[in-house]
Amino acid sequence: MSDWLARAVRHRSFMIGGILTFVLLALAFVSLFWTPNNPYRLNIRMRLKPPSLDYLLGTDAFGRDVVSQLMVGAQNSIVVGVIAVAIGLSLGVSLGLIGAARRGWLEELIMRFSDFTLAFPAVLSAILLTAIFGPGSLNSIVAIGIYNIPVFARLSRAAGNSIWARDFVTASRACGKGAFRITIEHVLPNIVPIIVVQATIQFAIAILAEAALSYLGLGTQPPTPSWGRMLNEAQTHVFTTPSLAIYPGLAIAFSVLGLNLLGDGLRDLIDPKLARQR
Amino acid sequence: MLSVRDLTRHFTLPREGLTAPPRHVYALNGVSFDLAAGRSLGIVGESGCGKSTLARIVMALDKPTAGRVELLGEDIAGLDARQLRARRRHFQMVFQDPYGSLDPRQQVGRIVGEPLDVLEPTSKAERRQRIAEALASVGLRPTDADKYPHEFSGGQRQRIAIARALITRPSLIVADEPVSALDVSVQAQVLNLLQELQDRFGVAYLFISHDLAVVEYVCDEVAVMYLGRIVEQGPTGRVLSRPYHPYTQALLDAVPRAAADARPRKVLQGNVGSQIKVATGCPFADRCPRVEGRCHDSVPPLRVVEEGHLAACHLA
Amino acid sequence: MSLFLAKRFATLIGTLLFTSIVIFIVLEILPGDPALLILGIDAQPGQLEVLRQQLGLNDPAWTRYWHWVGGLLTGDFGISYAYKVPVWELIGERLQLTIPLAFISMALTAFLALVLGVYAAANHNKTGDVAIMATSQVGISIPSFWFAILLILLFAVHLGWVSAGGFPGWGAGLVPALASLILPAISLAIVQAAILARITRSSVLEVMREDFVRTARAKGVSKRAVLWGHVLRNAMIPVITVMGVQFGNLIAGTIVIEQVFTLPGLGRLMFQAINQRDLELIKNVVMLLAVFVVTINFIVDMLYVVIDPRLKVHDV
Amino acid sequence: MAALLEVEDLHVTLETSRGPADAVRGVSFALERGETLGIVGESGCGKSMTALGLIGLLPERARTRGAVRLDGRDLLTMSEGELCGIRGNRIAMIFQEPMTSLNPVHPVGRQIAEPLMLHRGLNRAAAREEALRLLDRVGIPNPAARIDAYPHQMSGGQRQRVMIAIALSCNPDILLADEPTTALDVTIQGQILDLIRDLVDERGMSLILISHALGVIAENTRRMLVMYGGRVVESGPVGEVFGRMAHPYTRGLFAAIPRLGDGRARDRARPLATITGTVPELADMPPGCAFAPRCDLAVDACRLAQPPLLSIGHDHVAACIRTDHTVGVPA
Repeated sequence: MSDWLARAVRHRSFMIGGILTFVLLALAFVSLFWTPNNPYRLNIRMRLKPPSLDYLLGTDAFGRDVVSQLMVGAQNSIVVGVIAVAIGLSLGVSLGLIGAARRGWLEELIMRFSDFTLAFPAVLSAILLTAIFGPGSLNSIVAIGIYNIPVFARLSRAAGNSIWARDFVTASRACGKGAFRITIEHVLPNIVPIIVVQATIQFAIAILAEAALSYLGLGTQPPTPSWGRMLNEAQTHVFTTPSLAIYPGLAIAFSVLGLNLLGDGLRDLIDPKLARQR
Repeated sequence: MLSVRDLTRHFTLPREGLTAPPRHVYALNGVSFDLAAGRSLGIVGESGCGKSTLARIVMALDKPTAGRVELLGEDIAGLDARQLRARRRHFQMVFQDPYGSLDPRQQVGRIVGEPLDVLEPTSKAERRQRIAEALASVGLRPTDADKYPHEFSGGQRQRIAIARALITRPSLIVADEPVSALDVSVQAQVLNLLQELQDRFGVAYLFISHDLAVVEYVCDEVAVMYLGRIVEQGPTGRVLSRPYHPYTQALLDAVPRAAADARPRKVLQGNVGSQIKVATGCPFADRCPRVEGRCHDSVPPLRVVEEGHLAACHLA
Repeated sequence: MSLFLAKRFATLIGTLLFTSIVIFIVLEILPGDPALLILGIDAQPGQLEVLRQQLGLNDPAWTRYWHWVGGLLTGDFGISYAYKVPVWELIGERLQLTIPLAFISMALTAFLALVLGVYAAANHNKTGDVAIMATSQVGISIPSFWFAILLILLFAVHLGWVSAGGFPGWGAGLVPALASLILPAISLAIVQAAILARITRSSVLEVMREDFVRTARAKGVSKRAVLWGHVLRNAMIPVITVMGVQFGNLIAGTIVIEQVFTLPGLGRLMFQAINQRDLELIKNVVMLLAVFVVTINFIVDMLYVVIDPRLKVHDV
Repeated sequence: MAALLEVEDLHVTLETSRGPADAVRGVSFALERGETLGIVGESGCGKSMTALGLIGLLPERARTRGAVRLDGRDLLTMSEGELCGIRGNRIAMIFQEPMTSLNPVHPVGRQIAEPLMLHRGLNRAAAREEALRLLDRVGIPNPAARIDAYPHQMSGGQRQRVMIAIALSCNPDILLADEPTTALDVTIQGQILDLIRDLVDERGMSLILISHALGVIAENTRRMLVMYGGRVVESGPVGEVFGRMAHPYTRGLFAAIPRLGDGRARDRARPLATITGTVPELADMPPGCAFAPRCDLAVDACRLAQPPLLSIGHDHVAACIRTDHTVGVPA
């Protein structure tokens, strides 16, 4: 364990990713209790102000504090990401494990379903959902979550199959254990590491997708601050106040970068064989 | 104790074309043998001879297409899952690959104790006691129970696997190439251990191997398999010193000897035949150096050539 | 045609059928009354009835579904509710922008990714590799629409080389039309190229560790020649798989990017259709996008057969 | 006249996750033209790394020290370009895994033709002609039909024959065979070994045959090296080494193999002789003799310094200071 920690500390992308992710979580957490200014307060007199001591990154077209909005926007990204990944993870991993345990037509069905869902990128299915149920963050969460299901289903089925082919599973069957017990006791523990890695990467993808949907006006609705919508609003003023279009994008990029690096780092640390090729 | 009768196992291959008839792999084509308590039977053959399929069916991990596997007087192929579970404590398995057969995420104690989970649920204390005994019997320390498999070498892992197989005190252990993944110097340790455990616990081995010398060392009897059939069977010493079947002779001849005698050796031509076709005659006819016309016409039955020694060859 | 492709073709048809059912259920059954959805909750009952008549909503769902699919197959896509013109006309006009945009960005993606990925793999762990990997890590992390805004900031606002958006139409000449597609194509391609470059690199590195690469090197083939002659073709299999998936992402990406650059493409049409609740239009655009994505994946499967001879063994 | 190949104090250091590890630690031997040499040892003894070191195909981050002279020219200091001209041309190699050692997307004929076009400058048609002849020579039935087959359409034994055809194509001076039969069935092993031996005799090639099986070495080579822990612990003519077995490791290895028909079958009173303990990890080799921790004869001096290679008989040496307790003593 200490060996693992020592390697983790020395691992560059793991550490950078960890720090960026920590900053993202910390900012979101702090914003629950405190922000420099009220991110919801409209103040036309203070619109499009340059950075100052009161407004560290200036104000937007409605006079709202950019820093405060970014902080609250982090909450939004995290909530969407966590729930969307949780939906995909719980359903996808269950389906994948069932497929690996049962094989045959059930596995085939699950995989064909995954193919089908994968053919619908998150943005497309979110658009479909909003067409019926109207725009909103719940719909975008559901759409991104659904897109995550086949990702996890395929991954856990493939990994599960390779575990099922191992002799220790055969030994376990020879001990009279059924498919369910073997899945819980042997298959799941052995595929947890790669699922964790994938979860961090899907989390990053969810943040990107949510930003795109909010940018289109189909995701998080006003007045809740979200990075994507901040970009949408900023674009109108891109000729006069280009900086407004920079900050939310940087916030997204750093969050996603952090999670990606964290995922890569975890993969290296979990599997030293893969680490050497990177 | 173990009695196998006319065991047959065919697998259906995925169709090759929309109109092509489905094809089959004929893995086992009527295999019969008996194994007495506390004895060892070696199953010898090359890849594709059906020896691993045989092991899986005897372990009730796969169902035969036809035939019976009687263990302690009961046909285990006909049992339902619950009944089978109650019988599983009598037969356990040891695998070839000491790296793949132990779950890397479980501690050795949990691995070794796994058969007890379902087969003989016991109290925690008794369980710990049984695990310690099993580890001790294969020459490991009780404290090794808290370690993980990766902390052990290949030979030690194979000991752990043997301890797992022994913990329910089974009557039969099916060992599928248990030493072929090990280094020579470690292989001997494991072979001696298997012998010693048989003497102590009276367990019977169904010992599957491609290595005739190892089989000669471990087994009382040997059965040579070729394309899903037993072609020769009998007491190890006799079969290996006076083989009747040309295939057994070829196998023996193919073994490189460490003693440096440059003897010219007869090498068998061709590859092991296809498992997809069923031969109308002797399955070995295509490669047999002594083949005759009748070999292509009818399958030679396994018949007694000497007392206790059987061979399936028209010429024997 | 090989059995593999025959199976894939059956899957293609099945997927499209399933897709059409899902779209139909989502858009026509789930909302309860599509007429109400289109007109909004304060519509008059009379208006609703007229619309229901007009859309054939009083027919049973079965009939409506067959009517729709039958129409698709004969090229009849229905009439847009909002624009009062045949859907096909709207789509056809917008495709003139979206299809070139998608293909330009895919070509750009493939070119950048292959060059950078192979270069990085060939210079494994050297400066070039590290730099490409770091850049691609950043490339993966930026949202494409934000990158598009940055491009506008730089090239339209600061440098004034191109306009910030809009499309003059192909009638305005090839050069102005293409010029207006450059920034959108780059912003779509950059993220996908970053992903694909990483995949290319790891795939090439993986193949470079294969035994047959060592064989080739043992023949005296130089590293560079091994890379081109032996590694690349084998490494392409996972790469084109990902390219197939990416094409779907690109198509979805056009919805966002066309919005950023105010381009009159399919994505923007779809976006407008949603705002106008033009279900007839949405239904057909989504179906068309699905057909694109599924067809591309079928083409990818055909490429597999070209690349990997192991898939062509079984002919029908 | 100098030997065809001279290996002098070859060291190979690998980068592992646990830091640098010395896989080969000072191996020296000479190979005459037409000579057959066997290298025997267990996993991790450095035999494969020695072979790969000879032709410069070690893993990327491996470092080498010492000298490998082919006709007096040191291969270790050669440029990559010069080495490419030697590999496959003067030194050819066959590997253990016939299933993965051929490129799955090229027909076998093309793979055999490649070195011919590269080293002998043949054009495509001529190279194909030659490939056809080679396929026939290595015993592939109906070569004209098989030349366009892909590797997956062939059995393991046939693929290994193709590998041999590739290795033979340019008439190399030295054939390096690293466990060429380990992955094959027993009856096929015999075929492949016979083929290799015939070809070596026929073309006057030198052979370096690497195996973990003493029997394979005994039957197919005239001189042998026994390796343990990255070093040669015993070397000499095969008959000498098996006849006298000076190093305790050689003796242990020999005694630990069950032998067919040695009359000891089922004699429970006489278990197989074993070597206690396990093969040491590369990263933590003991100082002194690597075998000392497992050796019954080890004394303090064995653990302190690596014993030198001492002469046992004509051309027969062993790295052991306790040979007075082994030579002439029945195993």
